[in-house]
Amino acid sequence: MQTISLGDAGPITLDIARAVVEAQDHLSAIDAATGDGDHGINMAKGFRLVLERLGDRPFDLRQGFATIGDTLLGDIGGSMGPLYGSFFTEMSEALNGRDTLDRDGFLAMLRAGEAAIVDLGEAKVGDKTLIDVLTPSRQAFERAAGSGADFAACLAALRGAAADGLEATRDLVARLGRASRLGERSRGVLDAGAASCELILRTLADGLTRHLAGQPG
Amino acid sequence: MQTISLGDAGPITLDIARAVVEAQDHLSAIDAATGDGDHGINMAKGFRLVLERLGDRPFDLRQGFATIGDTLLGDIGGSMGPLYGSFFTEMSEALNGRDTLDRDGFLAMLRAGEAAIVDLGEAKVGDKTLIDVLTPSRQAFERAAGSGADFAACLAALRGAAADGLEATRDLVARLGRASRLGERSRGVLDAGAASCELILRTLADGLTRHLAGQPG
Amino acid sequence: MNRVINDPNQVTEDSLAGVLRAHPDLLTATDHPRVLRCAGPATSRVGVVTGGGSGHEPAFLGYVGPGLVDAVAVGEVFASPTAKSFHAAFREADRGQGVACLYGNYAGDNMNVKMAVKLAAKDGIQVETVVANDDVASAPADEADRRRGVAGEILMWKAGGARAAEGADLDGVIAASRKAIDNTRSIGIGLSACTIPANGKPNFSIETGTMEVGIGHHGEHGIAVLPVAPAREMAGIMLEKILADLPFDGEEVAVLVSGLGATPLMELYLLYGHVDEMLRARNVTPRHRFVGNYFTSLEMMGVSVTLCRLDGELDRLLRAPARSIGLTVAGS
Amino acid sequence: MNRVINDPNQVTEDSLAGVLRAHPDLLTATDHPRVLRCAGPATSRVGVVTGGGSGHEPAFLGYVGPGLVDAVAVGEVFASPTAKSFHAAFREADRGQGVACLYGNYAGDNMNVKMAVKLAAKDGIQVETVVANDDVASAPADEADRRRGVAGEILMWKAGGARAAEGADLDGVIAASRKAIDNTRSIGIGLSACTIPANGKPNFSIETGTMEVGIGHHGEHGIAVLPVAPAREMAGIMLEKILADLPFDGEEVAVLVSGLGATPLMELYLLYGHVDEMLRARNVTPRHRFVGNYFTSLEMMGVSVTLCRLDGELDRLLRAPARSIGLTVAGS
Ligand SMILES: Nc1ncnc2c1ncn2[C@@H]1O[C@H](COP(=O)(O)OP(=O)(O)O)[C@@H](O)[C@H]1O
Ligand SMILES: Nc1ncnc2c1ncn2[C@@H]1O[C@H](COP(=O)(O)OP(=O)(O)O)[C@@H](O)[C@H]1O
Ligand SMILES: [Mg+2]
Ligand SMILES: [Mg+2]
Ligand SMILES: [Mg+2]
Ligand SMILES: [Mg+2]
Repeated sequence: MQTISLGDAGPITLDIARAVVEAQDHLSAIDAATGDGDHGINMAKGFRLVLERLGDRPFDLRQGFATIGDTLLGDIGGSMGPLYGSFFTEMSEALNGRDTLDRDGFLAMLRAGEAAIVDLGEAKVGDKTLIDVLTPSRQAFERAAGSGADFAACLAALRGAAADGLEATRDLVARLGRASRLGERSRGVLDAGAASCELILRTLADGLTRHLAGQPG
Repeated sequence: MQTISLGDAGPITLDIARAVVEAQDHLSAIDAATGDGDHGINMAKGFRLVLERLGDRPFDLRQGFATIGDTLLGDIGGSMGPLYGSFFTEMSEALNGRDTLDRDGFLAMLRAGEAAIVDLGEAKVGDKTLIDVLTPSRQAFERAAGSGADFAACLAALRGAAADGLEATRDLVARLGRASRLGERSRGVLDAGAASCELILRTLADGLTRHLAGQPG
Repeated sequence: MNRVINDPNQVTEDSLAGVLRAHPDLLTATDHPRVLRCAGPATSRVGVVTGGGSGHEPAFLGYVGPGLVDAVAVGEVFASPTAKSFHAAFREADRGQGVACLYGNYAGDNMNVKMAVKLAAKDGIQVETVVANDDVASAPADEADRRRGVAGEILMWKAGGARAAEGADLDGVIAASRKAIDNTRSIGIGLSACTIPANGKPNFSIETGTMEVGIGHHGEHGIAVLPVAPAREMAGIMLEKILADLPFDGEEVAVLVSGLGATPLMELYLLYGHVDEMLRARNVTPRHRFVGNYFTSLEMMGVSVTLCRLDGELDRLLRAPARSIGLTVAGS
Repeated sequence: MNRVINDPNQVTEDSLAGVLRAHPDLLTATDHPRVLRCAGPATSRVGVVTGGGSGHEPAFLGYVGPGLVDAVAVGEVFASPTAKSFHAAFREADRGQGVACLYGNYAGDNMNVKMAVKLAAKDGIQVETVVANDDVASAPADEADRRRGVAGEILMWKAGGARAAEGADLDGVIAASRKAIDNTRSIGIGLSACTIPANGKPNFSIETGTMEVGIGHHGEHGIAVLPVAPAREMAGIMLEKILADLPFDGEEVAVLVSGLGATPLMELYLLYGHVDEMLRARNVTPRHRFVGNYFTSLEMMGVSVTLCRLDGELDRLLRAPARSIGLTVAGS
């Protein structure tokens, strides 16, 4: 059974935060096409604070996710604060009492995060939101796990589904959030939240995969 | 002695009003260079009302000037209402009790109008205002009369001095009104009020001259 | 865009600092830097809370004061306050009798309030919510729960705040607030775009010579882009849309004409004149009249019209004394 | 420029019609279409009159009301009212005890008031005038009689109106008004131009990235065109200019920060924060604080700062109750 120590995985939190901060302009540009062009600003602001708060003290993945959740809930308003905030908070809580992460633990964690977002935002697949990345990614991981694939293979399946899900938002008409006011005009461009979600899942999967392959960092 | 019946001269009021209305854009353009670009608007508004009010009833020059004075004082704010308003009001009052206008009567009338403007506005020659047309015009008329010229010749002298006075405002630096805030920047362009004053005096002189020559209208 | 700011990312903080210095008699800082509460002693009654993004001043913090809102959660420019700041506002406003959270229907606000209500429940604070959806242009009548809250929120706060001041219990305050907003409809016309300081350029545009009918308070698209019409026609277009949604025949109303920021006050009054005239022609009497910059969108040009159908209770609640930056009612 | 108007030459009339419909409790029409008077019964005391061009709303008509101005003469946009309308306003305000005409130092206003005072004298109405010249940027101190009147006029009206309400005679009202304006200094910074509706295009310009320090209320040139500075520096520049003209050390002041029209309220508060902080650092205490769009220039962006050095009398007069569109003081 492939497992990763939560302590070893802690720095993946930093990878995620840095990736989001670096993608600021990219994410805002996507949001500008159908929304108000601030998705990168909102996300980068939150994750920059995360980097500050995590500082140099050691932390495990559970603590790292808790810090992201707390920071987003406490300092980032709008929709992203509560959505990604409860996503990370619930994922962190799913890790409570554990020292390591394995395939099934990861799936349980991801389900908890997804449930929090669905519960709060009530988005469905096809609404052209981050759910169009998150749900198919979780499903792909689940399917792979169901057919007996190991943790690394499941993560690869998740990565692929995330990329496909993001690309698929291009053909969707937004039904939720700011972009929904555009109706048909929202078709033809990616969804900003889907893009940040793909980035977060990819960075997480890459980090864990590296650890599984024994080459962290 | 050259005299004109005030009744015959009445329609000159309309000439003046029409001339000002037609010059609207020209006057505003001059004001735009150093002021706020509304001199034509202010003047045309007043004289358009004058045209409405004079209507088709017969009136003599005294009544015509009284209507201009009343209209400007009653309906045109800013500086032009009181300045030109009292100019015409005082000129009208100077005609009280008369049926005809001759050279000396005209001079007395013009002096009364000029005094009203100076009293109110306190402008001096050289301040780059309409006084730079009005005062030299009155002085030229006065000089001509002093040297024995007839009414028509005095009016010609007035016309010439008005044109020269206007042209001379180009080299002046404004010391009063809106344009004075510009300081040196106000040099090099005409003064708007001087332009309207020249137009009014010229139209008046032309009308009276035609009457003296026996060809009114 | 020339602005009176320092760091564009700090405008909310910097502005709050000024508000607190200007109105110590009205507003007090709290432990949460993004939560202000009504100055003065807290009497035992239901608390009233609101919150929303900055850039709509005097909304939202300008409606905190006696007879109005007790505590406000302040978001970044055009962004919902955080769940934690709504939660902190609930704690500030609660005096053991529960809290009425009266806010506007935007995705972010809905989510943050929802989470904050859960957090407050853990503290034993009972929070009931009313979400304003007065903007008729933001969704059809059969999807009214998708409609945005706009300037009508002010009347909801006034009604709820007055009812709380009267000593009603939480259900009573919620009922009055809901009645106010259920009887209120608004619509806006946008005449120019606006720029979020941190963005530096507008994220929507309105061409000179055109107007966006039904524009939202953040530049959300409206229902039609038309050539700019005379004010008389603007009034007609807006009233038609409102009255089709909630007929007002033979009744008394409150009318609120708000500028979106940069439209001069003389134009707001000019529009009000037409609205008043048209209402009276339909036998509707404007009993309460508000004209000014009550709910803005930074330096957007444009105007919104809000109508609230009155009954005896709403009339009484709007008439009740209140004091705040945005609205002062002397009482009679 | 997208506007909420009908005929651009009729904006003043059309707007007045709306004002009268919106505030029947506050303002009443008179026989003169450009003169409004305070609604309600006239008590026997000194009358207070002001007047000025439109486009500065809520100035001037927005300061008519109990405890403030009794009658106002309304001019075209950015143009002095006529002599006849000032005269009519004097007649409306006179109750046999004389009239204090409190207005701003502009050529047109000076002339029209002068003529109106003569006309009133023929009716046996005694009018005394105070002409506000609070704008420090509009002329050097040794030519203070050339300085324009700007937002400081509001404090002059408040002091004069309160003194009249106290029952002072004409000399007393004039003395209080003069004391108010003599102790008041203002300065503005312009950040964008504005357009008179009837003109259709601005008659001055302010480049993006630059600010005009000392701009007048009609776009009159200021004392310097500088790159736009952070708000903190703007506050410093303005205070320095004001304090150099009338030192305020160790005293109490009224501070009025007014937007010029299109600058968002959150920025006005932001600036106020710096002004307040800088004054306190110099041991000057802001006792009365006003932040908002009190005296505007259509849709100009920018801000003005006004300081009034207080003594016991001015403090009392500013504190006295008053009600109007632009300023309501509840009294204490
Ligand atoms: N109810 C929802 N559930 C899930 N995701 C949502 C929901 N509403 C909006 N989103 C996501 O939020 C993204 C926009 O985020 P952002 O631009 O930061 O916030 P805002 O829309 O408030 O400006 C959208 O691209 C979409 O993916
Ligand atoms: N005190 C004064 N005496 C005489 N003429 C004056 C005075 N002040 C201004 N003017 C004249 O007024 C003219 C400007 O008039 P106008 O543009 O209609 O008014 P405003 O300056 O109020 O916009 C100037 O060009 C000048 O000739
Ligand atoms: Mg966005
Ligand atoms: Mg946003
Ligand atoms: Mg002018
Ligand atoms: Mg002019």
